[in-house]
Amino acid sequence: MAKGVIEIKENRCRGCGFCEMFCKKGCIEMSTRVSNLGLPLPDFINPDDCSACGMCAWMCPHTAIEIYEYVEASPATAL
Amino acid sequence: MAKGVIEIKENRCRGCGFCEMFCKKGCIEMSTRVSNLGLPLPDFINPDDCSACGMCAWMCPHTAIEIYEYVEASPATAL
Amino acid sequence: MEKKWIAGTPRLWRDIPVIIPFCPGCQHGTAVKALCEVIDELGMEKNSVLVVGIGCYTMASILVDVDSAMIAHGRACDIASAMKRIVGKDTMVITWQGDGDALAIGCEPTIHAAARSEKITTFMINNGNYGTTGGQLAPTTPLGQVTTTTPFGRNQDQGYPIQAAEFIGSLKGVAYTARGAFTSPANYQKTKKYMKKALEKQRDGVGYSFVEILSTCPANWHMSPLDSLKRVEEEVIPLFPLGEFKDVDKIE
Amino acid sequence: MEKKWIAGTPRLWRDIPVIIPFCPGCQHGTAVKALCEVIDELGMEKNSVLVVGIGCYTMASILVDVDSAMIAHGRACDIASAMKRIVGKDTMVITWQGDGDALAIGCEPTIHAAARSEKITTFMINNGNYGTTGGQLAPTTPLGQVTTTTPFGRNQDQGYPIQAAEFIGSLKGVAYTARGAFTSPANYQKTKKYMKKALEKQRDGVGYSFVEILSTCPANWHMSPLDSLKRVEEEVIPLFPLGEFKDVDKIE
Amino acid sequence: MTDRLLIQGNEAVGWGALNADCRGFFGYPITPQNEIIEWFAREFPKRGRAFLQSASETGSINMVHGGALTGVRVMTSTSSPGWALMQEGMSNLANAELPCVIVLVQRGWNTTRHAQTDYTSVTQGGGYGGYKTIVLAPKSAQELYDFVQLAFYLADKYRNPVVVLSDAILGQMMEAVELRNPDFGPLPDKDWAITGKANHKDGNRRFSSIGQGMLPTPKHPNLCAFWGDYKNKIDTIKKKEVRYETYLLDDAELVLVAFGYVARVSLEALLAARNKGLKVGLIRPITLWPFPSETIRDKAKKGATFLVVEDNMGQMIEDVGVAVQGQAEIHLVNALDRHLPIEEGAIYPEKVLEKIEALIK
Amino acid sequence: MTDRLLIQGNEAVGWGALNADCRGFFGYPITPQNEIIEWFAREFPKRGRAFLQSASETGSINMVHGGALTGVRVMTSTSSPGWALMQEGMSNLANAELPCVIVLVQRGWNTTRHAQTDYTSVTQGGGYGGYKTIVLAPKSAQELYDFVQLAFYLADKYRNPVVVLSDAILGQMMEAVELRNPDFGPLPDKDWAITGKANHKDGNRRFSSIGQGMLPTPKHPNLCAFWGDYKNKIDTIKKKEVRYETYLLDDAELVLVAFGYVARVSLEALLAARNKGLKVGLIRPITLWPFPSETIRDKAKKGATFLVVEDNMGQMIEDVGVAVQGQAEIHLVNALDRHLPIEEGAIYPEKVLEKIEALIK
Amino acid sequence: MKGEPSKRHDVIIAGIGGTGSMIIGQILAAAAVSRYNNVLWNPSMTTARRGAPADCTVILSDTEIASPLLFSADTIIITESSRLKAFEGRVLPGGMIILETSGENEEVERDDVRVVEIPGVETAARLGNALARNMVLLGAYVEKLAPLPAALIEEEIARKFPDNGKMRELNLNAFREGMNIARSA
Amino acid sequence: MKGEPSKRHDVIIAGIGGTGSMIIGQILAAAAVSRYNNVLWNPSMTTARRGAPADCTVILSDTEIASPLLFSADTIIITESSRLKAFEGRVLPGGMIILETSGENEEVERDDVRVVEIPGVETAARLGNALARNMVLLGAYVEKLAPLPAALIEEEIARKFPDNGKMRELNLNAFREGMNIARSA
Ligand SMILES: Cc1ncc(C[n+]2csc(CCOP(=O)(O)OP(=O)(O)O)c2C)c(N)n1
Ligand SMILES: Cc1ncc(C[n+]2csc(CCOP(=O)(O)OP(=O)(O)O)c2C)c(N)n1
Ligand code: SF4
Ligand code: SF4
Ligand code: SF4
Ligand code: SF4
Ligand code: SF4
Ligand code: SF4
Ligand SMILES: [Mg+2]
Ligand SMILES: [Mg+2]
Repeated sequence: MAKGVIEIKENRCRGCGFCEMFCKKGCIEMSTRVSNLGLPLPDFINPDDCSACGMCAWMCPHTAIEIYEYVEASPATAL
Repeated sequence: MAKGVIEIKENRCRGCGFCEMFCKKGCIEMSTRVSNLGLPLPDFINPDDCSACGMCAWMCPHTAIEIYEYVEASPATAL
Repeated sequence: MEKKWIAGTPRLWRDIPVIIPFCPGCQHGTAVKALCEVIDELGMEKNSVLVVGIGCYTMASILVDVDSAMIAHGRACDIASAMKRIVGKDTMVITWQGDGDALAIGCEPTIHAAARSEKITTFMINNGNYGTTGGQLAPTTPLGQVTTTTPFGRNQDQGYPIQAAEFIGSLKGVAYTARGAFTSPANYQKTKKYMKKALEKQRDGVGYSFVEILSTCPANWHMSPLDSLKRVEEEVIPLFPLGEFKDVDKIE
Repeated sequence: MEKKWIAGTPRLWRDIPVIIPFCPGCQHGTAVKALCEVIDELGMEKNSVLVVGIGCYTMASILVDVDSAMIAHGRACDIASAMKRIVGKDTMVITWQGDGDALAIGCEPTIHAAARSEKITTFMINNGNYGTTGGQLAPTTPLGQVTTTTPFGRNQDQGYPIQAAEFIGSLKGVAYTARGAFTSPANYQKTKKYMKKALEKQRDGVGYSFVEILSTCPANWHMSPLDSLKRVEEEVIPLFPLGEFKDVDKIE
Repeated sequence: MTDRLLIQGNEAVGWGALNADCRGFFGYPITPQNEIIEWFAREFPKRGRAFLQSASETGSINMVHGGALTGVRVMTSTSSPGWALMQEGMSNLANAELPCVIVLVQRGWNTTRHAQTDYTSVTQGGGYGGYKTIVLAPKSAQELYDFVQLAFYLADKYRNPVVVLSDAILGQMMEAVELRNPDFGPLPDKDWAITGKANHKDGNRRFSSIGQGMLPTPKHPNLCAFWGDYKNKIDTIKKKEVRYETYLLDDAELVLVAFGYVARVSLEALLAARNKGLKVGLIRPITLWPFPSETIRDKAKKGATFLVVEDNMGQMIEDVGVAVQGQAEIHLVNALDRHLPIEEGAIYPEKVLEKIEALIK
Repeated sequence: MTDRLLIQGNEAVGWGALNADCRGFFGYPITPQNEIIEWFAREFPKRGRAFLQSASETGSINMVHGGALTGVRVMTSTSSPGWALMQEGMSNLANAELPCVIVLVQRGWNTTRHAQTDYTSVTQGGGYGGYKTIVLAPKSAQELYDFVQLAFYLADKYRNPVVVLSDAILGQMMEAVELRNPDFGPLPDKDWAITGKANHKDGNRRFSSIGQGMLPTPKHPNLCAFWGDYKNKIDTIKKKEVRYETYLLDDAELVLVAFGYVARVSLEALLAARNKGLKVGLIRPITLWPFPSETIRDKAKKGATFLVVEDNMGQMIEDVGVAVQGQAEIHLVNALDRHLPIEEGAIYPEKVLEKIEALIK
Repeated sequence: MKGEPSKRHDVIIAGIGGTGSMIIGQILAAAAVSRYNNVLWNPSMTTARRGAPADCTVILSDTEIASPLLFSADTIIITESSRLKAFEGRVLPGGMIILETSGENEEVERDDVRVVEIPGVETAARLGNALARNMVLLGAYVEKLAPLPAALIEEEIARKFPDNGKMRELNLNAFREGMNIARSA
Repeated sequence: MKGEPSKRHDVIIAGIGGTGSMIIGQILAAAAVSRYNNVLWNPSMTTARRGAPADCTVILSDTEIASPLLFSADTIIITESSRLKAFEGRVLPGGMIILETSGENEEVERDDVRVVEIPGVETAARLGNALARNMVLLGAYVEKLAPLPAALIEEEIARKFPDNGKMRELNLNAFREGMNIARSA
């Protein structure tokens, strides 16, 4: 099961393809979709393999990726 | 006998004393005479020992010394 | 299950209303991101001042959530030196410059800040040309590279590139120099380590610190983003090796 | 017996109608004399151009019997670079500068001429201060030295002196650097040899050549001429060692 | 027939310089003049002429100094911040009486977009010592081509730097340019060049100095000799080198005064106004220094009103004020009259026409 | 009672700055202002204030930029060539609206001796973008002391650089100076200072820019907003900050106009002329920009003739020309009227008197 | 052809980001040099490097061209429909708007101008590459206004794109297809 | 003493090279600060560094001092006789020239001024060091013109030269000896 999930902010993405290149799990692929600026957009094609390792976000030059890890829901701190 | 002779141009001399210091033959001595600018003047006190080695002129920062070597008079090139 | 944020836009990266004009694959953004993270990780957000030169990276002056000034092309080290001497040791003064900015028109300010052992830090993004003005020869352009002012490739007639980290490191007043790159996640982390160390040298009052960061300029290299990255890896790093070149804890 | 001239005022030293304002024991005169001799011995009188910066040595621009220009403080290497590229390889272009002129305000021109491997030669007279303006801190002033802008002695707060011959020699475009002095007749001859070699590197089109010449400034050191000379010998040379630091016959 | 090329104003500078036998170009990148330095990088080395990229504009102007010392024609180009960095060098070149040409492609203070905000700095002479330079203000790519050549001629004639004042619009736009060959007449020998004694007829050394009058020379035995000579030169230029163009001045009740691209915007407005029967004329200074004060004063004495149009906050209007000597009303269309208040906003002919109509009612 | 010291004009600058709570001085050696930088080197470090010798005047002005960014009072001093090198920095400081003080100890073009050859450059604003600065022209060591303090006040008031224009004579001569404490009134907070978020009440970041209007800020959402504001500032200064001194103006038929040390030379001549019964007056501009045009114009309208006395080839005379608007005759005593044509030659009161007598006959 | 009375043509081309709209303006101007006494191309770019608005003005005229800056023109070519609103008001009454139809679906509100809608992106993509989209609009312009014989434009396109490169063919085709579409639009 | 009517004193000191003549001018001016409302010392040095002409002007006055530059003065002190010819014409009629007698033997040609000849070099050498030569001339000036009580000058000399140094004694002696000589000159 997926350890995490990424969010690609398409308004910031410039289609460089670094995320695809540096995801060792093959979770990201450049698509044929284009952004407002006419640049190719990546797709998160393989969510199940995502380890939330951070690499794609580290390498994205346009701060277009946010990465989240799935964690146990913390019980509401009642009191 | 003197191998050479030096000429001290007193209008250029600034009394630094480098000539005295660097003449290994002791031919030059700073005197009590002063130049127009009120600076001490060197004396060529020991002409006989001068070897025309050039040192005093090399070291004079004010181009105030000319050195001449005594050479055989060249016979007038008659023809 | 809940979602916990792991990585992405750094906390100190400001959400600004103007378009960030970095070209696709340009690593100026990566560098700014690293800077945000480093300042945050060192807890220096409130006592840092960013002095930003003129180049494509000038945007950094409004992107990073610390006090910041956009100043004359090339004079960041003059300005930072004066600031540091007034704000004192508890405020980190950082210059953010390009290779053209820091080494060409900025030659005198940079070298003299280094010689004077100013307690400031310079981060210099080296993309081997003047990106902003359309890709002209820079003091770092490798031999052979085509730029708009070396249209037939740089040859010896325009001299040789300056290796800033080594050259500046040779001055006694310098506490630290290093060269990093963003060609891989590992390098990204290593470069951040250099940047941190440089700031620590300033914090500890050791002397001038300088980190050169190799970066891409796909637009002016006329290459795709991926090819640019490959060029840095295969052509630039061999000429401008990564690593630390000076690292002292006390000068003298 | 006849008298044959052996040494003294060099042939290329012009007899000018104005007072030569070098202070007693100042070796600027010695340096100019050496220059006259070197140009003469190399037979370069008719094809040399002297570019003279602003300092006590500015007089050199009217003392030496070659074409010459008195130009802006610090910019000799910019000017010489352009001249050389126009007059071509058969004309020697020489800059005559001080430590303040060549390294402070002249930092960018000097370092970039060196990096660009300009086929020009710089002679820099290092007297550890700004003589002309009354003895202020220079980029070469040793730690501890009192100057009018370090009235309590230079301390680390103003950084560290730049060792020009070594620093500039580390740039790839440089063919030759050396440091000489005039503390003895032997050094006088050795310094002349360095100067000659530097000009030969230019003549042979190898690259930028640079000779630093240690000199006295009795007036601003507040010392007698003899004490000044002793100071160069005992205090300056240990910090600025004499010798050749770069000597290549072909770059690359 | 001469060639006709569609080229940018910035490129026209290069072709003009080539045709004027310029032998050296020294420059540093800056928008909006990069096409100039890039033109020289491309075209000069292959023709055996010197092109050198400096490390800063201070470097450029001093390289120009070096090139000028050798007696050949040399030049640089830059934009506003770079012009500011050249001020010491400009003063030195003027003092040393070295001819050269500087093309200043103005930008709007510190934006990269168009404006005419350096008018005062170029016409008054910044720097130090009170130097002056002829300032030529072209209005088209053709004139950029022509005026660069004229500038070289005037520089040589007076042994003084000459500035060609362009801007982002003139530099970036393309127009068809005829590569014609103007002949300005003969010039004196450059016997003063610093190139080594071997190159002088008399075999004697030459000396050039940025502090003329300090060290006595035959030409300038003392300081006042130099200052006096320099003043005479300036006075001669003021008398002889005023250049301007006029449109429909004779019957004009309202006279527009504008230079550079703005003169063309104003001309468009003038034509529209004339179509409406409004008696509008135009004086376009070609030399901004020396300024065509007399022409303006003459018209002022005849009772005309003036409308100065300039893409700055009002700089040339001061010179127009000096010219009219209080004898005419002067109004202004300035950079705030842009249709949009942003960088790329512009003063359109419509705006000028609006002001014209408000003034002649 | 306040202290009274016999000090050089250059030293008076230091004492004035100290009293104005200047916190940083950045400078580069150049004659004839070396005593200023040396004063700060001696007096500032021991008081915990910043003194830093730059590597050039370009460096100095940018260090001033850095110091000004922190919100404290900072300054530099230089002489003519150095002033020229500061032109880009001046423009940037004006654009970024950073207060600071520049003391310009003029020398004669490129000699080290006295003159007033930088008048036009300082009053018109060289550099780029059309910046302007208030220029204060002291006439004595006392006024150097006083005006440096006034300059800091005006700089803070308008967030704009202010120039104090001295020269080799004012700088080198010694006079008794009273170390008095002027009070100019309150000033706004420097809430814009760039010192780190920890130092701001609201904890928010501050941003300073040399390209105001390019990146939108609340104060200047676009370019014209900034340009308009800057123009308003300049107009306000023109209206409010004109300063001058007059002597015996009321009945004067001939009015001398002179500034700086030359105003004192002229005053001496005036007194001698009055002794001979000649009706001579004097207007001494204290602010060279803004220039006291109205006072001059008023007098022109009353039919007076003007004699401008300046130690250059004639620069202020242009401003007097603008002021009188063709309504009065203007004559000139200039640097060529030195008793000897050499560097240290000077315009003596006798020379001015001679011209006065030639004009009133 | 010189000497014959010739209409003056003013056109503004408004697009986004970089060179697309700039280049068709330059091609139009260059092709007209031999035909008109005066030809002018004037760009307007903001400082932002990529993806920002970029417009240019082309003027072809036998009489002297006064202002290089035009607020209003006979014809406006909108290569990015998002720019329509900024330029709609700048067409002279009786003038023409040539409008790229892909993208935002803004409508022309004025009724005193002719509107020619051209699916440039679609057409160019169909021909092989959307990059040639602006050439389609240029074709439409030349067809509708006829400032020049199409052959001159085709020569200029051939000059601009490398020999035997497929870009030359693509662009020529796009230009011709633009003319075709306009003929029936 | 302030408030009493007080004569204005103008003196030019003309010498050579460096600081000798400059320093006596400064001492005179400094000593006068407590005595006069206005005091001015103005140097004139050429660019040449050493051995070049160097003059200064001192003005002591209770009324405002207008020009800091004087062409002519009441008194001129010539510390190097080679400068006499350059300055002789600048003494006001009825004024005084105080003339160092060592060196070139130029004579004063004017007959409308008083001339006081002082062997400064000789005297100072006799007292121990020719360096104090100018102090002798200062003494002569103070004796002849009495612009100030000698005690004020002596205080200033003491301030200027280091405690217990022999330079202080030497200079004080030279100053006093100058007064002595002048009394009988
Ligand atoms: C005084 C001055 N000269 C020139 C420029 C134009 N200019 C702006 S950025 C730049 C070069 C930037 O190169 P670099 O620092 O390497 O930054 P990059 O854009 O490559 O990241 C130049 C020359 C300027 N703004 N100011
Ligand atoms: C632009 C400029 N700034 C400052 C000066 C003043 N200046 C003249 S010479 C000099 C320093 C000279 O020092 P250096 O080159 O070491 O020569 P030195 O006199 O010591 O031999 C300076 C600062 C100047 N002439 N021009
Ligand atoms: S977080 Fe890691 S695994 Fe997940 S998409 Fe990014 S690079 Fe791939
Ligand atoms: S790395 Fe970032 S900018 Fe590049 S394609 Fe991926 S999401 Fe887009
Ligand atoms: S030439 Fe030699 S021996 Fe003769 S005086 Fe000079 S140093 Fe002495
Ligand atoms: S070395 Fe020269 S200047 Fe020095 S004392 Fe000897 S002769 Fe005179
Ligand atoms: S031009 Fe180069 S450096 Fe500038 S934003 Fe584009 S890719 Fe980056
Ligand atoms: S001041 Fe120093 S460098 Fe200058 S001439 Fe005198 S001793 Fe030589
Ligand atoms: Mg770069
Ligand atoms: Mg020195």
